Amino acid sequence: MIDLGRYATTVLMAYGVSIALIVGLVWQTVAANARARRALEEHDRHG
Amino acid sequence: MIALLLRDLRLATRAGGGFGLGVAFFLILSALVPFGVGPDRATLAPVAPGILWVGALLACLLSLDRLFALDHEDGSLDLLATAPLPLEGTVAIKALAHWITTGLPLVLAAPLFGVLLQLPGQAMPWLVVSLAVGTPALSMLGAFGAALTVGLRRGGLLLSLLVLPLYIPTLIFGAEITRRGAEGQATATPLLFLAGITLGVLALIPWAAAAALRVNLR
Amino acid sequence: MSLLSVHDLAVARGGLRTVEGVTFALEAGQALILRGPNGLGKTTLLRAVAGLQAPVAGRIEMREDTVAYAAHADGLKPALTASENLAFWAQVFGGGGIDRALAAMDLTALAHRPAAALSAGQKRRLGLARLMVTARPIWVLDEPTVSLDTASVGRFAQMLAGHMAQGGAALIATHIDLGLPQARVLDLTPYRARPGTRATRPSGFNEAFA
Amino acid sequence: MSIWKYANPAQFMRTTDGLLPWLVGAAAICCTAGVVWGFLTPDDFRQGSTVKIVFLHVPAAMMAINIWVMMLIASLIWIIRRHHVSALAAKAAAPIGAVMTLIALATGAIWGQPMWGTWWEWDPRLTSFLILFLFYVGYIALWSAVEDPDSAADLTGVLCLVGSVFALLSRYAVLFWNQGLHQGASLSVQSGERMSHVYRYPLYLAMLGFFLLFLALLLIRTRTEIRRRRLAALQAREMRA
Repeated sequence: MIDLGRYATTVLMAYGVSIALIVGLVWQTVAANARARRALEEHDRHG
Repeated sequence: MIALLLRDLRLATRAGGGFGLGVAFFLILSALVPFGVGPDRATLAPVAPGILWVGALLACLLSLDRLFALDHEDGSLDLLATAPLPLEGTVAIKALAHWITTGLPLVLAAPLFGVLLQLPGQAMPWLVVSLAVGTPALSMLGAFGAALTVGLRRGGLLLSLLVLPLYIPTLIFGAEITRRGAEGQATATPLLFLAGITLGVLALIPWAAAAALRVNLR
Repeated sequence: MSLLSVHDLAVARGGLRTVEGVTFALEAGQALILRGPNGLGKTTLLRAVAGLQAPVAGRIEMREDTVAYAAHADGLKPALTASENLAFWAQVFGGGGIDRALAAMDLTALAHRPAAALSAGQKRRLGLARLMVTARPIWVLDEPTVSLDTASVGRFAQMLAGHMAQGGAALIATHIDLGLPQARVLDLTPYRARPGTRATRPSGFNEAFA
Repeated sequence: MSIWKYANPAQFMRTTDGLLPWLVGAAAICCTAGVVWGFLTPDDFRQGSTVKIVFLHVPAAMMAINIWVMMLIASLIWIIRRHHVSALAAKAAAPIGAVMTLIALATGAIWGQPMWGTWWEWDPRLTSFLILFLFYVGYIALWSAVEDPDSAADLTGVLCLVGSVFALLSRYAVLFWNQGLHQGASLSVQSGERMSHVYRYPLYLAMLGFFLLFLALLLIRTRTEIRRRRLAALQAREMRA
C-alpha cells in the first residue's frame, strides 16, 4: 500500500466522494434507461 | 404603453394590490438581523451593506410571481399579446411598473433601514445611488423569471431558484459600492460596472422575457 | 382582398396536429361559425388566427393588427370598475366609444361598479363590450355566449350584426344558434388530422417521436 | 447526407446502439486507468499527497464548464433548427454537468482544507463553480416543472442562453469581489506553470476518461429521454384517437 502521509484522510475523502458521486450518476443513468426501455416494451406488448 | 403602466400602478395601489409590502418586508428584515447577530455597532456596521442589498433582493422577489400570473389567469395576457403593443414593450412596461411599486420605495426608504443597521452616514448616499442604479435590473430579471414560470401552478419557488443566481452580479457590485462608500474609498469602478449590467439587462432581457411569454401563451 | 384568408391551415395542440387542410376566407360584413365536436381544435385554430400560436402548416393572410380576440377569460381586473376596464382596453388598442360599447351590452347602469361585484353573465357582457372599443375589423370569438341569458345573447347578436354592417367580420366557435341569418357555418369534422399521415415537419415532440 | 440525419430519433437510436458498447468500454478503461495512475503518482514536494486530487478535480472542473457549453450549443441547435434530439441531449447533459460541478466543488473544498484550514473558502474559482451549480439546478428544475415537452424545451433553451451570459458575468463579478488571495500552491497546476511529466500524462488520460465518460452517459441518457418521449407520444396519440 502506498503511503499517503499526513494528508491521507484528505486524499481518500476526495477520491471517496468523487467515486461515490460518479457511481451514483452511472447507476441512476443505467436504472432510468432500463426503466424507460421496459416501459416502452410493456406498451408495445399491450398497446 | 402609458395606459398599461397606469393600470398596473393603479392595480398595485388598490386594495389587495400589495403596494408597500416590499418595504414592510425590508423593514422586518432590517429589524430581525440585529436580533440574530447582536446589537453591537461593531458587528452590525460591517455587514449592513450586504444585509441591505440582500434585503432589497428578497423584497424584490416577493411580488414577482404575480407580475404575469394574474394577467395570465384572467386572460389579459392573451389580449395584451394581440394588442398593437409589441410584447417586448409590454414586458418592459410591466417591469417598470414593478420597479415603481417595489424598487423605488426601497430606494427611498433604504437610508432609514441603513440607520437601523448602523450604516455609517457617509455611506447613505452610496446606498441610495447603488440601489437606484441596481434595482431596475432586479425588476427586469425578475420579469424574465416570471415570464419563464408564468404557466406553472407552483411557480413561486422555482422563480426564486431561477432568478436569484441571475442577481449575483448586481448584488456583488451594488453591495461593493455601499461598502466602499462606508469605508470612504473610490466607488466609480463598481458603480460603472453596476450601471453597465443594468443597461445591458434593460436592453436585452425584454426580448428573452417576451420569447418566454410567447412560448407560455401558445 | 378579403379581410382574412386561411389556406391549408394545420394547427397543433399538445404537440399533435388537431385539424389540417382548413381553408376559408372572410370578407367584410361576413360571419363564419366554426362547429365540431369538443377537442377537435376549434380553440387552437382561433388562437392561431389571433396570432397567439404559430400554425404548423399553411398560411393566414390578413393585415397586421386587425384581430380582436375574445375567449373564456374576459381580461377584466376585479379591482377596476367596468368603465375603467373598458377604458384601459380602449387606450391599449387605440379605439374609443366606451359609452356606446357599454350601452350596446346594457351595462351603462353598472359602469361604476367594480368588476369584482359583477355576476358571471355581466362580466361576460363586459368582456364582449370590449370588442367594440378595440376598433378592429375581425372579431375572433371562442364560445362568446357562455353564461349569457337569452336576452343577452340577442343583444350580442345585435352587436355582431352592427359590427358587420360597418364592414367588420367575425369568426366564431359556438354550439348555439346565434340568430345570425347571414352567418356561414363551417364544420371542422372533415378536417380532423389523421395521425398516420406524416407531415413534412413534426408539430412537436409528440409527433416527432410517434 | 448531412450530419442532421442523426437528429432523427430512430436514426440516432440505431447509430448509438452500435456505438455505445465501444464508448462505454473506452470510458471505463480511460477513467479507471487515469484515476488509478493518478492515485499512484509520487507526492509533490510542496503539496504532498494532496496533488493526487488533481486527477479528479481538474477533469471534473473541465467537464463542468464544457458540458454547459455543450448544452448551450444543443439549445441553440434546438432553437434555430428545431431538432428534437438536440433539445433532449441538452436535457440529458444537465444532470451530468451538475454532478461534475459537484465533484469539482467537493474535491476543491477537500483539497483546500489542509491549505486554508477550513472546509469552505470563498475562493473565486470555487465560488464560480458554486454559481455554475446553481445554474445547473435551475435548468434541471425548469425542465422538470414544465409538463408540455415543447414548451419545456423552448423555455429551458432561453434560460440556457440567458444563464450562459450571466454565468460568465458572475465569473468576472466574483473575480472583482474577491481577487483570488489563494492563487498559490493549490492552483499552480492550472495556471500554466510547468508541470512535470509525472503528473501531466495521467492528468491527460483522466481528462480523456472523464470526457468519454460524459459522452457515454450522455448517449445513454439521451436514449432514455427518447424512449420516454416515444412512450408519451404513443400514449398521447392513443388518447387522441
